Amino acid sequence: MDMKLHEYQAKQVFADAGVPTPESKLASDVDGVVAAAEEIGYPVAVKAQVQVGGRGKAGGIKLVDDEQEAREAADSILGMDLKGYHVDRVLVEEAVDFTNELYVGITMDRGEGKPVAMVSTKGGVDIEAVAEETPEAIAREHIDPSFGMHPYQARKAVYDAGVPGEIARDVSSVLTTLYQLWSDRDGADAEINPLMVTSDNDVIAADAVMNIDEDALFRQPELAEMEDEAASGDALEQKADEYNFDYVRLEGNTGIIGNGAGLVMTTLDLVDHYGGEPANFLDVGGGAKADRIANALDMVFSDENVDSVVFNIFGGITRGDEVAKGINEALEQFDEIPKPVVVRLAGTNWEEGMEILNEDLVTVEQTLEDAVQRAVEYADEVNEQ
Amino acid sequence: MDMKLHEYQAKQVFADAGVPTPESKLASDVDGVVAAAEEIGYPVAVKAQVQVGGRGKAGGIKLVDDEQEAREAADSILGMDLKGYHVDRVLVEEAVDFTNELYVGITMDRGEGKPVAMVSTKGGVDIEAVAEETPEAIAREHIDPSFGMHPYQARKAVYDAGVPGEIARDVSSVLTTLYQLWSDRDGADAEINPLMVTSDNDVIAADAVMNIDEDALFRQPELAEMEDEAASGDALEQKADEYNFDYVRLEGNTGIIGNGAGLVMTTLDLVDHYGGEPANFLDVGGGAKADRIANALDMVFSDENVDSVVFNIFGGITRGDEVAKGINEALEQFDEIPKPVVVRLAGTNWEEGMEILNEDLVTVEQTLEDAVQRAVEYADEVNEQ
Amino acid sequence: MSVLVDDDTRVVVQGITGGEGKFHAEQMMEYGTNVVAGAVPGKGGQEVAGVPVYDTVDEAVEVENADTSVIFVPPAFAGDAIFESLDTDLDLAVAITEGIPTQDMARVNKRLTETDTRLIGPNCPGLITPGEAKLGILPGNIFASGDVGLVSRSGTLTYQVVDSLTNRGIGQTTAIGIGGDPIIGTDFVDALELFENDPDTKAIAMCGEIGGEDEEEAAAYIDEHVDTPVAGFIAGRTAPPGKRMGHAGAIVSGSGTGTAESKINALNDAGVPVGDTPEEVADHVESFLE
Amino acid sequence: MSVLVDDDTRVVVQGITGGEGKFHAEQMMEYGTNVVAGAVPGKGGQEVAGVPVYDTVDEAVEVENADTSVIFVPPAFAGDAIFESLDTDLDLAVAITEGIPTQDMARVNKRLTETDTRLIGPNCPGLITPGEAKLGILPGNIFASGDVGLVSRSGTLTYQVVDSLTNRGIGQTTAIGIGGDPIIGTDFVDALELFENDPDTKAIAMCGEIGGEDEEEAAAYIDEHVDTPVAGFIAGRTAPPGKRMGHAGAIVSGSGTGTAESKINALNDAGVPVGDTPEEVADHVESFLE
Repeated sequence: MDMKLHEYQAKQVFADAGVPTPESKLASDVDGVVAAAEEIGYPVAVKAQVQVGGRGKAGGIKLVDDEQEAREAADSILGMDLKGYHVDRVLVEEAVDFTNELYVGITMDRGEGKPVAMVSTKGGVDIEAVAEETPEAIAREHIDPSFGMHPYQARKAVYDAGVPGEIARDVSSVLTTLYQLWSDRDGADAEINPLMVTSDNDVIAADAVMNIDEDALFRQPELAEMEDEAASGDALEQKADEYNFDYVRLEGNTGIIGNGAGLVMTTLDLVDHYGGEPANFLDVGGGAKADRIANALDMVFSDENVDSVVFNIFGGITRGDEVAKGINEALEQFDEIPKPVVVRLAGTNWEEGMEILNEDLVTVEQTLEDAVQRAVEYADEVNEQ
Repeated sequence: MDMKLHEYQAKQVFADAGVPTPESKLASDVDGVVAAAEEIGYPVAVKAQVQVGGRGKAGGIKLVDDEQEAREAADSILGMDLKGYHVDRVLVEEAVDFTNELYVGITMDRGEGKPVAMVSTKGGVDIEAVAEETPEAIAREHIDPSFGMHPYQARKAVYDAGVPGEIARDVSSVLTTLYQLWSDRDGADAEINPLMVTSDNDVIAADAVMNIDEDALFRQPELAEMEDEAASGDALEQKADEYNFDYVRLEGNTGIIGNGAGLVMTTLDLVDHYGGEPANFLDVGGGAKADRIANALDMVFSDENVDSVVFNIFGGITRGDEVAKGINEALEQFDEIPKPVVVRLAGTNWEEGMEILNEDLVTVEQTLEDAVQRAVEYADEVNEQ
Repeated sequence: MSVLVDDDTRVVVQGITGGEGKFHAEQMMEYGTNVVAGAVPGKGGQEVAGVPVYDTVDEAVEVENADTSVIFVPPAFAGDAIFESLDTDLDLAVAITEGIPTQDMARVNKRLTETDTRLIGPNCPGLITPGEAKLGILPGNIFASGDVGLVSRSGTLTYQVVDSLTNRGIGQTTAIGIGGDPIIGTDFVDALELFENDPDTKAIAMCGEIGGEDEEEAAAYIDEHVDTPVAGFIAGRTAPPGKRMGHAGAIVSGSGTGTAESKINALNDAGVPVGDTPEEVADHVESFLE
Repeated sequence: MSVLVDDDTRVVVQGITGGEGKFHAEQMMEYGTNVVAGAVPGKGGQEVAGVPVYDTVDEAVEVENADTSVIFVPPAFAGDAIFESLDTDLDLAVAITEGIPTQDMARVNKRLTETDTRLIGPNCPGLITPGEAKLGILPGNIFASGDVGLVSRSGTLTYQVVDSLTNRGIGQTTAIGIGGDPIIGTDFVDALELFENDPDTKAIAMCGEIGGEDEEEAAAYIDEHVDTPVAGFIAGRTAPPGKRMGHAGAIVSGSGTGTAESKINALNDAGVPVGDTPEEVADHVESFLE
């Protein structure tokens, strides 16, 4: 998983590395916005700090010319719900007068197993759309991660993209800096979109995206500290972060718990195959002990859409008896079981698990197919009521 | 060429990178030595700061236990002549109580074209002698410069050298730091000899060698500033540095000036071949103009051992007419030519050069062999007088 | 016969002094794997699970003639441990560790182009030649010796499919878990090539999942180079785009690459039947062997 | 015939807008070299010495079909320029620049193991096939077309030896200055192999110097693989240990490796006569051709 920095955090990181960024201040109330705007000087942009694309179209970014407009903008943006995310902070930023908008970015090309640098003169728009519709508008240069980015590679990407000669050197330099940053900070993606070009041919990062490889946060303590602030909007996904589960919330009503990503995905697919609708992906990982199993049940029960739960464990390093113990402990706390739970245990210690399982609390099935079908039936029954 | 840092400079660079070093202070007079010693606390070592090996044996390092000894040591070391180098500064350093002395170093293995890390438990002695007599006592690990040193490589070198397990981790960590330093600072050689091991199993760099690739000084401004202080001891070699000549002083009496290292070496060899003794190696480099030629003559005339000069130019990008002009200009300043000069011009514009040359001032020869023989004869004549 | 591992394989376990490393070293030995040494810096001279521990892999190779490494080293140090195994004279390194930083793996990926040592994983269950040896964490008891080569990006899904096969009396030559990370050593194509060249492998089961284009590349490879019949499975048909499904590599991109549909179509086009359920995969394999 | 370069060679000059680059581009063209382009970042679209300048080497290759690069880029940027040439689809790159930081060259040296592009230099005069083309800064007028392959670590020493040959009416197939730095691309062994495989090269002259062990390796190679007669020269017999004689690589180490004596003995043992003077080298070559 990647950890996404907020725009204001990413800009700070970029600015510290020497990427030119506009003057800006973070604010969390209307007076703060006005004070920041006055310090920076009108016009300014007021930008919602939430982890979601298309903020502008959704009313999360407003350009204001004076105090009254600033108050109105702050009033409407602060506290708004932006695609499910609550806005509690805005970035107040110098409005940059630009003649041109570019795109520069670094990401890992997973297919090649190498970083790739990208430059386009089609900045300021959704770059994924550009990539799909006019892939030739994005110049790409793969980087050998042992050498890092050679200066000539930055220049090559910039010239290949058709960046005008007057700014080629500055854009190359931004790209080189961005790669170094990406590499030093364990970036997953680092992007500037748009990289604005002013009438004086200066370049400036008007937006900033920086996603960090979560597996590398142990060696990025400064960025790890930013994590809480940058947490996801969904309450259940936040809870999954706390419990350290791989969890994805879906739209259906059959809750799914399993061990191992491939097996959990397969369980989802089988729910669908047998006419049900998966409510989530939840992988307890390898070697889960009883308390972790209880946490998983808590997660799924907390999802109000869930009408039944299928528990599918194929033990390798995970032991069936531990799973059974966890299920018992979790369910014994309830006077009434909130949703019907179907359990299928296989692999390591599955017989021991079966013996332990309290069949008053759960339905036991021997095969994956049977377990999924039974859970789908339960969910259907609840729906029919 | 490499630029050598003084011990006190290298230790500062090492300490800044996190290598443990003893407490120390630089002093340039007796009172300064005493003040430093008192601040650090006796016993201390008083160490001459000159660019020469074997300082200890030559009386340039003294261990002192009290103020009187400190004054005596400072008195004897400051101002002394140490193998031709004048001592004007000493490092006053905490005396480290050690149980063991190791060697760690990084250098460029020119044959392999790769950096090599070296570790030995035979520290505290001349490592070149160890390398020759018991090469197996030095563990070597080649580093791929695109990846840098992997931590496992540092450990491998340390274990291969037989470093005791209790300190293996700390020594590995010093070696990793040393490589990073060597790489970041464009090192030619970085060495700690000895790396002392205390009775508490701490490791500490009791001496420090850091030579910098002079070709990379343009990107090491902080180190470049240290250069003047670290200049060579020989007055003529200092002058060559100023003039930016490749110059080596030798013991003979036939001065040699030429263009291109291989050709100048060949000229030296021919002087020897024809019974003479070369006084120096002096390469004016490619494309030398008149003033550079004049500087070269000035260099060679400044060497009191020189009795005659052979000027051997084979023009590629160097032009014979420019050389002739420079020779004329330099010699016309003298009422009497200080030493006889034999000139041989070939290659680009050699005819033009021959026409320009003032044959009242120099002897002209057509071939390299003739020119060298004539210069050797002149030198012999002076000697016979 | 088998590919990559058999009862002659001499294994060094990197990280054998850790909880996981020790437990699985013992499990591997119990299964019959020839574990000859451990390698853990600073622990040289100890004995764990009945085998000597060395400070470096190099020493384990020199003294114990290890030819294969299995890596149970925590993610922060696993990249370095993989480099150590690749730079030593080993035939095979199997990295079990999950959660290695991606940039570390990108550097490993570069080194793989320069070395003869094969890497399996990371973030994988390892591999097993039933009845001979297992390298990694697979539960040995569900496997049986036989004619099917199995390759999978997922651990427990492999067990599911193997269980279906074994229950029908269909055994395996070798089963390889290549791992669910975006950057891995041995991929589907490499594994398919090994099985195709193994005379004892009469059928192949290949379990893929959403994300990346490895299954598409495997399909193209099968079309051109593989005569052994292959049955496929693709997990993640119901995964929404833009969401990572547990495995770091299991994600359908916003622009729609890496979908199950694309992979299933590619495999079908290469003549590979793709089961809707693990049981259906076993059905296909069974039909190949009839 | 010739090695590496002839009148079909299509040259791009990196750094053509600098003083040196422009001067020598003109000199090369005057000699007959087919210089088709320059490459200088930020100068694309200009014309220098009558050829178009491109921002990248890649563009020069694409538009002008350049297959060879000659590099006149200041030392601070030369490492990057060499990487650019090695990573582009060129047959040959010739780096004239002196004073490139050693660590930059160590990285280049690594890349050379990964690319098919051959590097000559840096810190070298280049190479010439008399009457056809010259790449670099050698004075064309002293060379003559003929039967001798010449390879040398030094520039002006090469001229000295060539002059002795040409004055006797002995011409050259190709003369290669491999450069005096400790880390270089093409070395003696590579050049000897090229000449040995060139049917028109009837004799080889090889000019080495103190420092390193390249001449010793060349001697071993000659002993085993070279039938063409070779005459040698070693500069620096009188150089004291520990002093660098101009070239970064020309140093006899304190422990006594890299001496002229060792090199001369090795060559003699391989049947290579070594001249005491450049004229004696020419004598040997002349005797080979009689």
